[in-house]
Amino acid sequence: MLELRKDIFADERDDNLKEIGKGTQRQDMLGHVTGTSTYFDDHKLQGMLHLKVLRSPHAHARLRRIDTTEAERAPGVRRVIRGADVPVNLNTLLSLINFGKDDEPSLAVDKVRYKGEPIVAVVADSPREAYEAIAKVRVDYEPLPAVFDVEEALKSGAPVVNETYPKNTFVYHDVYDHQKLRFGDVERGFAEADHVLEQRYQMSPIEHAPTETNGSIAAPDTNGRYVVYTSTQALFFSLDTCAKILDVPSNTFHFVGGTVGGGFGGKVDTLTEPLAILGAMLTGRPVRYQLGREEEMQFGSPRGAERIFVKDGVMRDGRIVARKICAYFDSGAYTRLSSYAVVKCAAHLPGPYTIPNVHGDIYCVFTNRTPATAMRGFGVTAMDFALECQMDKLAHLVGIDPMEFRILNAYRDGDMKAHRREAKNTALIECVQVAAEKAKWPLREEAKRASSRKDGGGSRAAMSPTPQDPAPQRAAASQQRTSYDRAPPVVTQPPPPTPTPPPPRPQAPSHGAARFSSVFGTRRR
Amino acid sequence: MTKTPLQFRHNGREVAVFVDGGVNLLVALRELIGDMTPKFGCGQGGCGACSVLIDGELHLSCLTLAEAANGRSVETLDGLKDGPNLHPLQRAFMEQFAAQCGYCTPGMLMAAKALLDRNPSPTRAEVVEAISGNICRCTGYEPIVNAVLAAASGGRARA
Amino acid sequence: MPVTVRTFASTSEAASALSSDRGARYLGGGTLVMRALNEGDISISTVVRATDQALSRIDVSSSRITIGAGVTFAKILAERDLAFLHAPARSIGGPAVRNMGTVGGNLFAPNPYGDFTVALLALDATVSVQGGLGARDLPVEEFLQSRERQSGALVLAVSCQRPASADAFRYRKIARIKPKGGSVITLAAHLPVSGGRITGARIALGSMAPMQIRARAAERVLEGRSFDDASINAAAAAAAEGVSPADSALGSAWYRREIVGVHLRRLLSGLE
Amino acid sequence: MARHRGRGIASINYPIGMNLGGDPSQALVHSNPSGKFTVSLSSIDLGQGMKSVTRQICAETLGVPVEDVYVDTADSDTGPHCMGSFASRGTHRVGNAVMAAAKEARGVMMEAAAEELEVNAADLDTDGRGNIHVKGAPHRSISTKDVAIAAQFKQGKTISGRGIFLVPLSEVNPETGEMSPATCYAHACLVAEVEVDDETGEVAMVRMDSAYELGRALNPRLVEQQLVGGAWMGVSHALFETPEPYYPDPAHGPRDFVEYLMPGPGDICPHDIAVLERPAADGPFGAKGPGEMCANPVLPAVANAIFNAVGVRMDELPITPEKVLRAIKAQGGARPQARR
Repeated sequence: MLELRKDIFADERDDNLKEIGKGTQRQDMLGHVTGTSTYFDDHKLQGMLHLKVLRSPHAHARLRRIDTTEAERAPGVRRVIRGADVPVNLNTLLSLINFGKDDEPSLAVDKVRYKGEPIVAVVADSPREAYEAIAKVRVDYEPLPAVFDVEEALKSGAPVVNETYPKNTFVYHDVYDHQKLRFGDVERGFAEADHVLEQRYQMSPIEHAPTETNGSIAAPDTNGRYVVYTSTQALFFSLDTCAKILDVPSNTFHFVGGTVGGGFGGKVDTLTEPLAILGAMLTGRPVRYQLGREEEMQFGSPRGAERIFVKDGVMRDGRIVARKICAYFDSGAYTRLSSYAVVKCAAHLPGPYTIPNVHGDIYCVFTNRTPATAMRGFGVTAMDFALECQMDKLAHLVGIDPMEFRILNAYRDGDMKAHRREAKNTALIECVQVAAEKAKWPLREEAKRASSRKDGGGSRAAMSPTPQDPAPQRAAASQQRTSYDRAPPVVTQPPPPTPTPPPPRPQAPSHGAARFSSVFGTRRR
Repeated sequence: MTKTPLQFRHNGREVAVFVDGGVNLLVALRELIGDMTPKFGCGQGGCGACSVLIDGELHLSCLTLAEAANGRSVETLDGLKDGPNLHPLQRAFMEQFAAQCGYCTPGMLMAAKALLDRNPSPTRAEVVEAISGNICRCTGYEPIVNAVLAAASGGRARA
Repeated sequence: MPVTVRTFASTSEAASALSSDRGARYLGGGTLVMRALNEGDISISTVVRATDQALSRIDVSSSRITIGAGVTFAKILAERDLAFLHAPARSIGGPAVRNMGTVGGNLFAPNPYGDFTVALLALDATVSVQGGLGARDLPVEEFLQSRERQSGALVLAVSCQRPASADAFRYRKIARIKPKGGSVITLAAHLPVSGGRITGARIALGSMAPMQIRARAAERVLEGRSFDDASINAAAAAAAEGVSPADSALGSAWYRREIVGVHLRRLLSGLE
Repeated sequence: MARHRGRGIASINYPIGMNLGGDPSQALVHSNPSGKFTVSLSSIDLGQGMKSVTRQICAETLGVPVEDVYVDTADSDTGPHCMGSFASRGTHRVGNAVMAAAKEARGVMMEAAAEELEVNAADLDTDGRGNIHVKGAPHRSISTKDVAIAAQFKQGKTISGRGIFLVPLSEVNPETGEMSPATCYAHACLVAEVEVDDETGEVAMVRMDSAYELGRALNPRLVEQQLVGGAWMGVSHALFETPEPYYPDPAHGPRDFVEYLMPGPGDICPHDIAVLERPAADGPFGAKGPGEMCANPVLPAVANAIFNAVGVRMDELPITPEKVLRAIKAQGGARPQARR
């Protein structure tokens, strides 16, 4: 059941709108209930061929020899595709926004870096014939030691997963093996704190499990173009990625999609389009490449695992004075989008709270497992789990109600966030208050009167002096630069010195909340 | 490949096609008949997106050998409407906003129809049981259960 | 090479077709064989079917009931005289799978499937098998132990005695997902009581070994004792003896060992 | 044996309008000669309702009924560039692009109407029912259909508009992480109640109460879809899901929907939701994006509820019965905390 609390923040809204705010029926609902919504696989094409891939049974192995001669002679086979047939057989998704190095082949050539990595693709008249041909491909593997734990992967002497990143970590700003967040002096904060609590959190990978698996159909179109029906959740992202991998102008392709059977982040990676199009290019026929369910679950990229260490300093009165985070994102064998999530995660620290001293080190680590990718809440879901479990423990430690503990530490308009931007348009306090009301969770008057729009800024807007880490040595010249901005790397400079602020005071009870009495008083009917 | 003739009743209409050995009914319906309403979700019998009624009983078309449908009556979502008029279940799914991506909807509707055909006024528990073989990743099931219950009570109201 | 489908009127023809072709698999409800074909199992080159009505016959006329191998779980649920088998039948799949899956196929279903067979094991059922050389009956336990070698044979039917009384037979499937989930542990118990003493105790477990197995230690504990809390607790304590569960996606061996006694106790004492 | 109930909470925020990609979205809006509008996008609807929300945004901006607008997506030949549906871009990025395109189209429409009514365009307004009238003089009015016909066949104007929304790329300071990661934040607080079986470690959801602040609920029914379905996914993430049950050991990965665990229709619990609206400065009509963040508070709230119920801290996801049982045994039995 959903209730709209129009009474809250009413003075910030114009509710005098005609279409906005109405529970209008979905434009696509009639199509859904009649089964006429058209997904990529609902396109019927003459003479469709079927593409299946041979996947590595090893998590890490050198490919000594790949023999496809028997497979090429198998009945119904139109074409066997190998890495050498892929025009540009090395890519990284975020190269489209100039972030990261090409590190992943469409079809493995020299070695495989995760169990299930595609090695050879077979295009045949029927799925059965494709499966039979795949069984005839002979691959000579030399198994290599594999690493599956993010902290093991960082140790010297750990197997190198992906030669593009020889230290098994993504490289930030050409210099660091992690993304830093530095705001104030956490060590000073810990020294001041009445209690210090350090904890370890772990999230295992998570599969998107859309009811429609990843897939696409590519077909030769008139005038030398190719039409591609796809389940992608990023049409031009996929189109431009295919243009790069297949080394053709982007207007070679006509991508059609837009109606997708669930994605949740699992259909950004352009897993099937490049090989489906290449199959169509090499056979001159429509080619369908759709993942089976087991392929989707085990070899379609998941939400990557994260290991997170949180160290907090808290005062008896409940104020958190320091928060230090070290997090390891398990990217699997290739970068895909994890490098981006790391920066998003750094920006998210220390959660929706105002803490004067925050320190974050976030790593994107390579291991011999299926590459991870985006998923609903990307870069934040696991961190929120860690931070909110930690908040509960801290509240318990200092003996404060967990709701009131959050209100006490919540960020408010005008506060300075750890990524050095002012907090605006905040509403955490009101959410806690309304949730408490719904759950009949008793709050003291003081907590009920708190507001995101009051008592922020001031000392809470100050940036406490931030000690600098020792200067890093430059990364190996061989490593191409990887940063968001297309300008030269940002020169290292200490942040402008700012006066040390008095430590934040616990929120004084405020009595000017009359305007918002309705928040706590009347319920909307 | 040698093909085998296959004839059955598809949403009330006799159809005849030639199928490859070992091909399932889902492929026959989609690729040979051109009825795209049953969906491929797993090919393992785990998601229910391909659900159809065979002689009035709920079946998974992906686990049904196409030849086994010979001479039988197969109903899909494509036949649920009565001409231009939506089935009460379709109307209820719309009213309850019981679909997001819509991919599980055809199977859900057939599973719900199989229930209501036998049990026009089911309990909530019976509805939950009836759709338990169908995976929905979007809705959290609540609106779907509510829609089936609404369609059932609507049916009673009309009766 | 395409798949050949061979349909026979008689079970004996089907059986000889099966035994004469290593690439042949018998198609029951399709939940095992069709899935294998869909997923690209090219070891299956021939699909054998039989239309013999005997395969879908249920005989409840005597105290010993017989169920054709082709009988679906939906059909069992529709048979009032098989009420004692309704719980195991209902625990399998969703409605569609119950309309398709058969008693015979369930005998071949690997973990985490094969729940109905756990019930059959607790009921000391007999399996009638048609081999290339003729038909024979064997206890379900013996059938399971030799299951790999049975794949060339055709199961005709299963039969068992009705439980002594309604509450003498109990069944429960422990699953993570409700109402349809794979088995973490499946338990079935047949505990006939005569003269206040349990005689012929049978307890069967699914997902506690590579095959469905009997919990012999728990059976021994109960044999000859009165059906009370003391004996129930003793049986629960012995439940994990002799089991060899595996780690799986649904639960670890450790977890299964830890909770099998808890669930056996709850099953026998009628607790939810 | 005993089953223990407990409640736990979590409060979170979530970045909307990410600046870390520098990835814009575009939209085209045009009218046919009978005054019906088409929005051309290359953006994707994954089920979240992007087509429906942008349709309402377009209708509101044009001042026409929603029935007069149809959103066409996604076609790379007809739809202008959009990076894709991820990072909560749908409502915020695409919505803003559609709004900009609709504003431009509205401008032409009003000019064309002004020419027909022989007044100044600034003196005109739309009634949202398909008519344009002189402010304060409703009788001096013309239908959008007649305006479209006039524009097409008489005035030679195209009632159309182009829109793009770009949040400029933010630099990231390598030393301090100083950056402008997002333009606004959605907020939530959720209370979860669970029941824990101290002999098996099984956790059952009892109920959830929540408050979500989303800037503006452009369509409350679609918001409800996201929050109800998202909370279900949160429960699923908290208690059930992973393709690697023994992570970091990759063994025993699930292969089908029986082995990959997600709550069934029999595992769901009541969820009472409140939606707050504090408009974002740069959101379309103040809207933020509900789709991504809605699952996040559930995971920690469930873990905290388990602690309240039996006194064990579950710091590893998913929180399986095995992990709960091991923790209870290590603690020497359940230790229910103060009931709340």
